[in-house]
Amino acid sequence: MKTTYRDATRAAIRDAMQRDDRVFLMGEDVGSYGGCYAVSLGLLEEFGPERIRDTPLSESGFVGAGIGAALGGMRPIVEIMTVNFSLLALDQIMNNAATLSHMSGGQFNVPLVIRMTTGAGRQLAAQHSHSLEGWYAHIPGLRILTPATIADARGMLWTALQNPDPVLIFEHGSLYNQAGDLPDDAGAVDIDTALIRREGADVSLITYGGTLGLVLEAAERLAEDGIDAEVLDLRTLRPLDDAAILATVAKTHRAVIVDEGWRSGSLSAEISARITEHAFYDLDAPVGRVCSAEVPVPYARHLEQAALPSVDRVVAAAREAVGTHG
Amino acid sequence: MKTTYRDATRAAIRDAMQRDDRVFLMGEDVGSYGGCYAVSLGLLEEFGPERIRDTPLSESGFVGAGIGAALGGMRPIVEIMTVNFSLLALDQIMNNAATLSHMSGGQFNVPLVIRMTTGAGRQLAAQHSHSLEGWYAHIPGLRILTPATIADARGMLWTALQNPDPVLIFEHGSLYNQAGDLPDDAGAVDIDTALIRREGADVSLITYGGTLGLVLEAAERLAEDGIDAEVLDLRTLRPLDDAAILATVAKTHRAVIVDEGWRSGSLSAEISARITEHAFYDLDAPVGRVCSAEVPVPYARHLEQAALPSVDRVVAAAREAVGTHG
Amino acid sequence: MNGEHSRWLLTEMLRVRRFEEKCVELYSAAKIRGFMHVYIGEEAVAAGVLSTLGPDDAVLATYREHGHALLRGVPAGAILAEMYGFEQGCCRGRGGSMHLFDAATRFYGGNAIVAGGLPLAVGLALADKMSGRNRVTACFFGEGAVAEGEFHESVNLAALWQLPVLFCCENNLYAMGTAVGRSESQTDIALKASAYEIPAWSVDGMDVLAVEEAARRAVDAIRGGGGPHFLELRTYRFRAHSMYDPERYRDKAEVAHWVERDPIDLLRAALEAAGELSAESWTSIQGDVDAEVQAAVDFAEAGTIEPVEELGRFVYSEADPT
Amino acid sequence: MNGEHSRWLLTEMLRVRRFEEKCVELYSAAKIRGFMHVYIGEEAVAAGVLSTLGPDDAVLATYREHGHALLRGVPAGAILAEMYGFEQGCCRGRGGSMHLFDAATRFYGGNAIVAGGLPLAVGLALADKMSGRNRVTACFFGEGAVAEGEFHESVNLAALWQLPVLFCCENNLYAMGTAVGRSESQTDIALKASAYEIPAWSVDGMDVLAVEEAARRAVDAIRGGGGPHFLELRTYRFRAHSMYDPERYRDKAEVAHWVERDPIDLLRAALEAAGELSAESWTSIQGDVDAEVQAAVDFAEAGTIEPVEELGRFVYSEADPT
Ligand SMILES: Cc1ncc(C[n+]2csc(CCOP(=O)(O)OP(=O)(O)O)c2C)c(N)n1
Ligand SMILES: Cc1ncc(C[n+]2csc(CCOP(=O)(O)OP(=O)(O)O)c2C)c(N)n1
Ligand SMILES: [Mg+2]
Ligand SMILES: [Mg+2]
Repeated sequence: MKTTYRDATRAAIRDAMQRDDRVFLMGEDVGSYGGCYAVSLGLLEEFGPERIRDTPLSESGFVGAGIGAALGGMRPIVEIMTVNFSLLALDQIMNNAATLSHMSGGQFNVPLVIRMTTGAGRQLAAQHSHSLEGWYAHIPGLRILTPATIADARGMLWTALQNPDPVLIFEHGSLYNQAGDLPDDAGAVDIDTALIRREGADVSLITYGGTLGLVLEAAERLAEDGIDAEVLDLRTLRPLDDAAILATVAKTHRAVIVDEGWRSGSLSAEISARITEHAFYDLDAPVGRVCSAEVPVPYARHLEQAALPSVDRVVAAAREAVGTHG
Repeated sequence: MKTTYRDATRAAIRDAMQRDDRVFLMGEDVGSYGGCYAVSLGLLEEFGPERIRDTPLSESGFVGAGIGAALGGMRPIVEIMTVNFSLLALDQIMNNAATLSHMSGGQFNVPLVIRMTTGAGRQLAAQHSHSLEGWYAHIPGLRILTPATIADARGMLWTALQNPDPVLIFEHGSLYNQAGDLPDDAGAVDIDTALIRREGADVSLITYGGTLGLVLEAAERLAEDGIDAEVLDLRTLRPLDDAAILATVAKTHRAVIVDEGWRSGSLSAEISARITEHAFYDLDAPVGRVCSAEVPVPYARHLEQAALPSVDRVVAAAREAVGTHG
Repeated sequence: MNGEHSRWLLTEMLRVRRFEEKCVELYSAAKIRGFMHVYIGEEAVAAGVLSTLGPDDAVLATYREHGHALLRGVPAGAILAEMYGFEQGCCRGRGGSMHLFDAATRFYGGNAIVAGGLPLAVGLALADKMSGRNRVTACFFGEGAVAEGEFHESVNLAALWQLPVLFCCENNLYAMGTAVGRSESQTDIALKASAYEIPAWSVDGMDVLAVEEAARRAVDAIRGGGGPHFLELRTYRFRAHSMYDPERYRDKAEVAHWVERDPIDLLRAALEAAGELSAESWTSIQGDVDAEVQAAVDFAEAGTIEPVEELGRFVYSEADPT
Repeated sequence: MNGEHSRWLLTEMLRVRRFEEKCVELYSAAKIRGFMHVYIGEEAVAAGVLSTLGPDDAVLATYREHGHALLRGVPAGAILAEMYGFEQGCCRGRGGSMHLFDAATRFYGGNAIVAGGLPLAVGLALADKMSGRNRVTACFFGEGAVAEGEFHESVNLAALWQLPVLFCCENNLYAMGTAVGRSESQTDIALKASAYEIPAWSVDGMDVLAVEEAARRAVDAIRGGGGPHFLELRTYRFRAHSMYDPERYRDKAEVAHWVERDPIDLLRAALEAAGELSAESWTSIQGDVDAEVQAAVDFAEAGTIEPVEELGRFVYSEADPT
């Protein structure tokens, strides 16, 4: 079946709503507007305003209400339009959602899914373009997912809803229009493992979410030069699939991490540190990183593009890793 | 002069208020209560309620008002009682304070200082004990300071107030009672460089803020075993003083980073990644990390202590780094 | 006056009072650590409101919640053991004084973020409404919380969606050292709440019978489908904000004035005046309460710490309870 | 009716209208990218309020701020070049449509976080008050912002501290697709604002003279030390929320009804009826406005991009401007 990432995301929501009465979608303009990025288009007509619940502009309030509803036995999917707005809800996310289970000695749990759009590339400038999923991955008690493919957009949500603890799903805004095939019987997928998206022997390119596409492109480019890159899609940023990371590094002895977050303190730093800790003697070259420039994302297209990871930068970093083997 | 970290912090505020009319202190209970940790005790009487300004419980509102006042020519010192509450103000901090200069093409700047208490160790549990300074250091546009000594508590504020951009100062709650000597003429200190707090040749212990004390203690313990540790106090977490980090690693060829943040995605990861990137061939052992356990800080003393970096854990990590040299 | 019921309310308030007086003692003895906030003086609020709720209803409070937990039915021993940091505590020692939770009584905390519990209350009520359950969620918070954005967003959501929430604002006139007039441009909190188009009343929070009557009226209205209701309970804390507060911001005369309206003394006097409280009966109430407190202390003292190896437990759920 | 002044207001509104019609055209031609929100239909609000301010006052608006920037005095060319992403733009191309700033006119944005500008307005006014400067800070925001916690905290702070802020709520009945009745339990926004104990009025936001009169009254009161004031400006956006909005949430008849109250048409008709707007005069106004817009387009078209090497500039200040 031909579909898009957007439609696959919608199909996942619809499917979950049909399968479980406790599931509902709540957020700004998910209903009569049809969803800011048209993800929820048509769902209001199908499920009605109770379960496709428009909220006022109150990020902290409705995220907190999602936590409460989860405590009360529901399985809410809360949508935050854009990652930057989630900062308004961080108190609820960190101080409540992520801690209630532990603070209560395991008496309560928060089976909540929060979905939000992340990432740059559409000239939306500094207040709509950040990539904070790696930053959120710092918080114990949360699980962080970054579907990069249509199959994951279709399949991760249901698995996330089965998870007893809060799950944040970051959808990169530039993926919604991605078109591709999806088996008619596509359904839930695991959210525990990273996946090799391309096998290779010379260097491991480790990435997730919005940058998977360009990393695969870079791998093709490298292949033309005889460099055989392996591409690992992390899929879940917390907890990280250490085994998969270490396995690919053990195989290629070289790694480059590609991550749209600002470089300092990005997820790529954590992965680099873990590789150093656990595979130091396997490495033939220092772990490389391709991240975003440390600027609030600018509006002008050429500046925005210059700020973001690109095929060229990935290729260059991979070449450097391969060229410098000891 | 004998003093404490608390009194030195107060002396810094008083001095700044006396020297510059544009400086004022604003926050919850800084005035008639005398400051949550008694830092501002007595300042209301000295400077009056306009300049020692009590605010309602409105973290986003008064942090944003601080940004606005800075735009309007003042030099506000905004106090947030505890780091966890700063999550309520993250929209203002990231979406406004950190971006206004860039978004406006350099037309505006935000000379604001935000002070807050950070860290655990006082059995305040999960909603009052986190160490998020390293996490904040991810955000471009901010400068992050972590005074670990009485001299820095006394000296960093004035320099921060001279800085044209937003500066966040994290004061570890367990430091306020620290007593020690301060020269009578102590004043402003630089906020650009990391400082070697103990010279050594065998291993670099890199830390900041609340953990400096235990790292120095660990260094003494290591010395008894003939391991000569160098202790680097980062002082400023953003921007990091790369030169100082690389210099100590070039000297000792081994590094352990000690950081009270949760391990995954902590500042220690960034430092580890940078060392790998720039000093990979200098290293005789993988970079070690001693961080907090990835749990919302528990109340019970034995659990809380087990969650935090300790002298024992630092000693063990340093021994491992030294023992494994190639 | 219903003598039996009033004596029971008197007992409830006394249970909180004596329990917390013991907590203060134990804090001084360093058995309890961290931040601790007592409710002494405000007992009529929790006692009057909670008496109107059923076991299926839900309750949320703040860091000043020992009394709410106790009167909601959390065993005194489990609360005290929690403050000792022991495994037998209601949160296995992970929460401490500010973070009491109890699934059995639907007590959802204990929240040390001012106003942080309000959105949770809205969500719990939303779950009830969507599931067609006729339950009430009562949420206690101080007047200081009214200035927070989370207050505003929560009351608006509850009002818009007509959710079964009982908002209970414990107006004790101070938020730490900040008098209400310096935190709210509108100091009439009930009036302020009315601006959200929900029924809101002020009540004398030192008069447990008045509190109970108002709460009953509100709870009945909520159960009848009347949507959220708001009570401003005018009260006062007799003690410092927390164990660290030198109370520079208010004078002794003000405190003394309010102590004259001690809710326990008031009800006791009323009962005595009505001939509903004999000396023996009062002695026996005190005896029972003291015994409960002593049993709690004994329970806590016998507690044990959780093995340190279990530190990482409960960060994530151990089993999916679905 | 003061003919000259009214003709000037008419011109001001027309400047915004024509400028934005051009923006829409240029957006379709992909000269402008990202999110763009036009103010068409709401021009009377910015025109009426801004005419009452002086050069020392400060202005803040939202992502729907082309009109505010233009009428505040930011050159049309600099605004348009900004939307082209050019170095000649008022923010060197870093901000785009949603983030216009201009130091020369004290225009503090442009803010794409709903309600995010309100705390800044409070702070700017605080700086004025503490410095003894008699200035006003006008802050524009939509009715959707009223539900945000930042609104609540900001209005309370301004009221408590009696700061010289003019809150201008542009109530155009929708926040994206959300009608005000589904976002506010109290849909009378002025009444809601009154709950903060500040003077608040509703004004017909399609009548620029009414807006101006109300704003003048408020600004005079603020300058006289009367503290913050609040205006609810009842208006309507004729176009979609942004360039991506298929407008499923409102029907054409409603839009048509409001278009009949087009603020430009209304004033033009009134002027004509009063014999204050001759055909030539109207033609000449249009000519001037069109010329300004064309000049802006020419300016923008001639723009250049900032060298990519400068990407990292302005994240931190280049020199301390103290
Ligand atoms: C968001 C947040 N800000 C600040 C604090 C610190 N703090 C704890 S209690 C308190 C005062 C709260 O006053 P109120 O809401 O009136 O409740 P009361 O203590 O009087 O019962 C403050 C400022 C906090 N816990 N959370
Ligand atoms: C905090 C935040 N949440 C959500 C959005 C997305 N968003 C942009 S405009 C808008 C509607 C705002 O409506 P209103 O305040 O009435 O202003 P209007 O667009 O009608 O002028 C929304 C939901 C945002 N920009 N910021
Ligand atoms: Mg209070
Ligand atoms: Mg609107």
